[in-house]
Amino acid sequence: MKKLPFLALLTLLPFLASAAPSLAGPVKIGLLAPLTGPFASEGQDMKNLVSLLAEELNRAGGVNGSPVEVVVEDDGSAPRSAANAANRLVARGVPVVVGTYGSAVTEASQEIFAEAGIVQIATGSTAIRLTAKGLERFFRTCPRDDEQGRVAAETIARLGFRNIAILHDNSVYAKGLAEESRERIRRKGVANVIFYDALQPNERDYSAILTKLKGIGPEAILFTGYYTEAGLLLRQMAEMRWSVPMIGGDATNNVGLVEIAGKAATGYRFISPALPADIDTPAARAFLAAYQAEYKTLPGSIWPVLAGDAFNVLVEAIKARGTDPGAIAGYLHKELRDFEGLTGKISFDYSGDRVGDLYRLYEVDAEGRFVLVP
Amino acid sequence: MQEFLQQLINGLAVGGLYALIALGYTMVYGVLKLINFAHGELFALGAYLGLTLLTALGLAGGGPAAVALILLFAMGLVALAGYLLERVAYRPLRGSGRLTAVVSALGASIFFQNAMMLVFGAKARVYPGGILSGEVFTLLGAQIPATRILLLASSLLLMLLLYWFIHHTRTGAAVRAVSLDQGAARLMGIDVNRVISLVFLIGPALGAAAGVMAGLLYGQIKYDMGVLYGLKAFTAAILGGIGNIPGAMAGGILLGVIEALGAAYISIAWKDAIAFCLLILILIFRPTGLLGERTADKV
Amino acid sequence: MSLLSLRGLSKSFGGLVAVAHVSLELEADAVIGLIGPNGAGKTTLFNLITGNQRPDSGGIFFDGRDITGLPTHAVVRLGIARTFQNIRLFQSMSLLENVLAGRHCRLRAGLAASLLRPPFQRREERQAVRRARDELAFVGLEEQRDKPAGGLSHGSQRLLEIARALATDPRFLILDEPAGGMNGQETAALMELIAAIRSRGVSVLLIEHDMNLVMKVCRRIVVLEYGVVIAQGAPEHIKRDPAVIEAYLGSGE
Amino acid sequence: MIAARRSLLSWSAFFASLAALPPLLPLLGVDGGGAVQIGVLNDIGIYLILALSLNIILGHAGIFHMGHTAFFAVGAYAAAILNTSCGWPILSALPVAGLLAALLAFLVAVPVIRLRGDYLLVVTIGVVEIVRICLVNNIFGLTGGANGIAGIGRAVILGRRLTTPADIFYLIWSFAALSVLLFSLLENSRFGRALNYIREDEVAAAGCGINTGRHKIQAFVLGAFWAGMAGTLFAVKTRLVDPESFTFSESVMLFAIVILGGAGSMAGIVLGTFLLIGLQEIFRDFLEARMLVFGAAMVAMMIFRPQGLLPARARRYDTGGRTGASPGAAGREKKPGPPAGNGAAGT
Repeated sequence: MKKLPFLALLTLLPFLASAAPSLAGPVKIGLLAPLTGPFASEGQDMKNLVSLLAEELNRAGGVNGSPVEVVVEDDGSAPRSAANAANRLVARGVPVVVGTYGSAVTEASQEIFAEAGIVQIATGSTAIRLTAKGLERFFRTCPRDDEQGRVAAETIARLGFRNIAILHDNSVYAKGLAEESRERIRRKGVANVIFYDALQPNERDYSAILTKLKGIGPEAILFTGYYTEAGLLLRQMAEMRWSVPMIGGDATNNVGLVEIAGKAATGYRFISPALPADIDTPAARAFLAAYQAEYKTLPGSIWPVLAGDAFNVLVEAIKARGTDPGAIAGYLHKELRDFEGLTGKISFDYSGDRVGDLYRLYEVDAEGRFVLVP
Repeated sequence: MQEFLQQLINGLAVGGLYALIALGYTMVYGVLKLINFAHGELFALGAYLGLTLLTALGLAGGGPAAVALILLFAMGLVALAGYLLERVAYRPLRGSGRLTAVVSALGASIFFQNAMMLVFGAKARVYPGGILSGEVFTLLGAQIPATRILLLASSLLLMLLLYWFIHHTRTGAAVRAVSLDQGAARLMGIDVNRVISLVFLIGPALGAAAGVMAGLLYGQIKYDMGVLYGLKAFTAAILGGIGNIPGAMAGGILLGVIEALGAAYISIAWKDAIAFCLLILILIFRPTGLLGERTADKV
Repeated sequence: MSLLSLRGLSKSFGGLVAVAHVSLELEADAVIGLIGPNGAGKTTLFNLITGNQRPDSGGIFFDGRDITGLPTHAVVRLGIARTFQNIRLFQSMSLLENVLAGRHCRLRAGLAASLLRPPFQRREERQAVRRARDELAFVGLEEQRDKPAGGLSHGSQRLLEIARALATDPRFLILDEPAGGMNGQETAALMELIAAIRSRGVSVLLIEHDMNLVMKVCRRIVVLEYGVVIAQGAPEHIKRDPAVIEAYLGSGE
Repeated sequence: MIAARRSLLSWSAFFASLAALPPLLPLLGVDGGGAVQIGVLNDIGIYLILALSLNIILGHAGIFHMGHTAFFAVGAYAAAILNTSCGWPILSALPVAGLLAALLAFLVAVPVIRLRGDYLLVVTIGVVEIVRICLVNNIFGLTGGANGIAGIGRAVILGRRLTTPADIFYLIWSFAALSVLLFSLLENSRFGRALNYIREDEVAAAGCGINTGRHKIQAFVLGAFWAGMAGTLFAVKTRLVDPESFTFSESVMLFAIVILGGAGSMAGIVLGTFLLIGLQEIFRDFLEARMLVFGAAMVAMMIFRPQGLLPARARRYDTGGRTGASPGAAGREKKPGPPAGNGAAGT
């Protein structure tokens, strides 16, 4: 028992030691990303992509004469670890932060950054309420769920389906999108939602669900979850010899979908912000080539690219206004207009949401390529 | 009726997979009275090793020989991993309390999972398509893909082999003796350590077979896939009566069927909750699982 | 009136009849022996009395009260304590704590009293510890009170079980093979101890294979074979009973 | 008594040195005024309270319970709902959150408590999963589904709003200190002993007149009650509750803390919590390999300290004066009278 206080302090020592004092020098840009946990693949791509951008920038002389240092912290794909990671970024003295992916995870970090006066640009958190809190220094490069829901409803109207099934996976993102879409579809009288339920992500056998759906007989399925489940659904539909059009959200924008579903992916449609390949700027094309050269593969999805864009606009703002967070936020709100990003033109509105019509409809062709539907 | 039949078959196929994994839990439990929480990870490892050989040898063309080869390869290597796991993480803890070993197993599970993430990447990996036949049979109006039949048949075959081995060979009798009473088995001249090592070869090998089959059938594998399957299979083993080999088979199949029917007739989102509620109800009325456990608490 | 009476008790496991229609009257202030060949149903009969198992039919009455099917802890509270054939001590706990376990059912402090520690709780704890120590002294283990029970010799473990049972303030004590694993010297001491227990006003029912012990300490002996009482009476009477000699003594000794 | 006083002293020293940290850290020149360290300590504090409450169930009564997060979740959600929907001050939800968790525990425990070890383990795992699925599926329209419940109000104590991590730190660690005090009283009592007897040998415990079923249910319900209150503190700290915070893996972590620290040993559990939660933070420098190292460390710790880091120590009793040696059965001259009370010390 006597040893107890001593032991506890001993366990505390490493925390104290790890917090080295900050020195003036490089411009620090924080990156909060899920390096471990369920979203690890997105987070690791985010880290790779942002590091590469920083490297290229430093090779070209950095920003305002100083090199850029990316300070990475792992949010562990969970709110609790994200709060601690956010505290660490604050302690490491970053004026601006890129990230993070999951909405609930971002939410856990929001207040900490806000209290420290840090500018945060989320990259994959589409939940509406994040920008509804009136936080002056919070932005995001990804669109909101309601925007995507609107586009989903319009797409279904355009394609002329009357009876549709909506399937989500109970995650914050997928459920939010499913609810938004159902609301819009109902309100506009676009179609009848004859089925609405959630599958369990991470399972591999969805035959029970598909059998049930087949019995109900929708004209199309709107799946709002992630690409792995979408790929499995397509593959197993083909195995059952059941072909019904399936439409997905932007979380299915991942080459992994075609790898999983193979030929069964042909004809699958999804809505998503424009792909880097469809952004016809030399900078975007050059960067993707560099990425391919460095990591032997393209980014798995659109989300790491959105993290890259967050990094780019922050650098742009620092070039213009220095590293004062207040000045950066002001610049992003009022002065940054139609910045040429990797995902198209970027501007932010008064609440920090990205402005502009970002969503496009894509279709998978017979070769497994994602083709823009005009 | 047709839909019911279809769902039954869906459930049987999933249940076959659960049963195969559950055997690993139940056999280890039999000899060590330990829930090997790292078993789910060994299942995932099997899936990855199968894919590794498949791509390394360029066997994507398929054929039964290729399938058999990767199956044996993955089973062999994972058996080795299981053996090492027991030597490193469990054997030093023999005799120091069951809960101690459980925590070691939980640590091993975290270790394996993250090792796979580092080695094979955090992204889902994909088995190339076209290895198995894409045929679909029709039975009483229900559509049954050939792959499901293959899955069910091969898991049944492996289970029967195991059953035969346990009940009709000398080594199998030794495994049974150690499960029943370790002390007595030792007195009878059985090398208990050897039996335990053997169980840690067989159980993980079956798990690896399940992993390869899951990879071939579903195409997509991920480093953390063992968590969910492990939990389900462990539940199935308990449902059937842990330590009881036919119990694990019955429990696995039953769990698969309950899930499929729950999803079909009650709710998809609630199906796991339904399965767990049923499990709790069954345990209230049969406190040692459906087929019972083979131990007695003498007063 | 007898202290404990069993009326037509039966219990079977699967197809095996362990106890068949046993009726017995066990009087107060006596040491009674229960003997019989292995598998005669002696321990099952004990388990039925102490509520470890439920009888299929029949009734158990203690001091005129029907205790059939009562849970073990309630039976103990009423004044029947027991020891176990395969010793069941709290191995890693000290001797003193083992005996304190027996005091449990005579103490009143609940959750609230444990947290608030009112005077009555402190007093009863103090008294319980003292009593436990005295019971250890009674069986001759007081010196080792702070050692873990698992470290004791087999014979001492049996004595500790007796001390623990005595701490519950029993009126009726059931000993399942108390001399099992004891040497001659220990057995002799045990015989004295049983007499002393009797003189504390506690009735004793014991199963024992050591015929010497049984014949010496028991006032009355009951013989069980295949779950049926085949004889009962004073030791001299049992020794001469032809059925007993046939079934038990004749075959073994 | 002396031992008890010494342990009281060590605990006071421990909590006092912790209490000095928030003002001390900025003086030591720690970056950001020690917000990182305080944040981690707040997590550790909540885990400690949970682990101490699980210790009653798992460590003392030996009930294989791997579903403690279920009760934690019920407490956290109850507090969040009472605060956001009914406008209760968050801290006044504390007892209600505890009671609701206790009620759930009671309903679960009554039918299943007699199940043996591993069967109970899977039932408790099932309960966590069922609770999580209920939360995700927005049961009764109360839990907000996968989004959870945001916008929980700040806690107010005596007119002071708790806004900084240091404020929360004092709240959580005061509660942790209270938990240590109450649970140590409980451990060293008739109730605590009874749980240990049950853990060691249930049949023998019943044979000593202990109502094993009732005690196990009491332990289960009490542990759940405390976990429910810890849930409220969690809601105060994060001001957002969502299903992802209450997964099975959190239960696993708590289970590991209790066993690894030393079942039934509060000092061990404090150390275990600091290590298991703290290590995850320290290993951050390994980035992707963080959890790999953590898993290996868990296995290694069990191998090197199979009885736990600081195993529980035997209780000490004040047995008064010593009676004379009593070889054989000779001690029985000092015959204790049958009922309690008159077995006065001999000397």
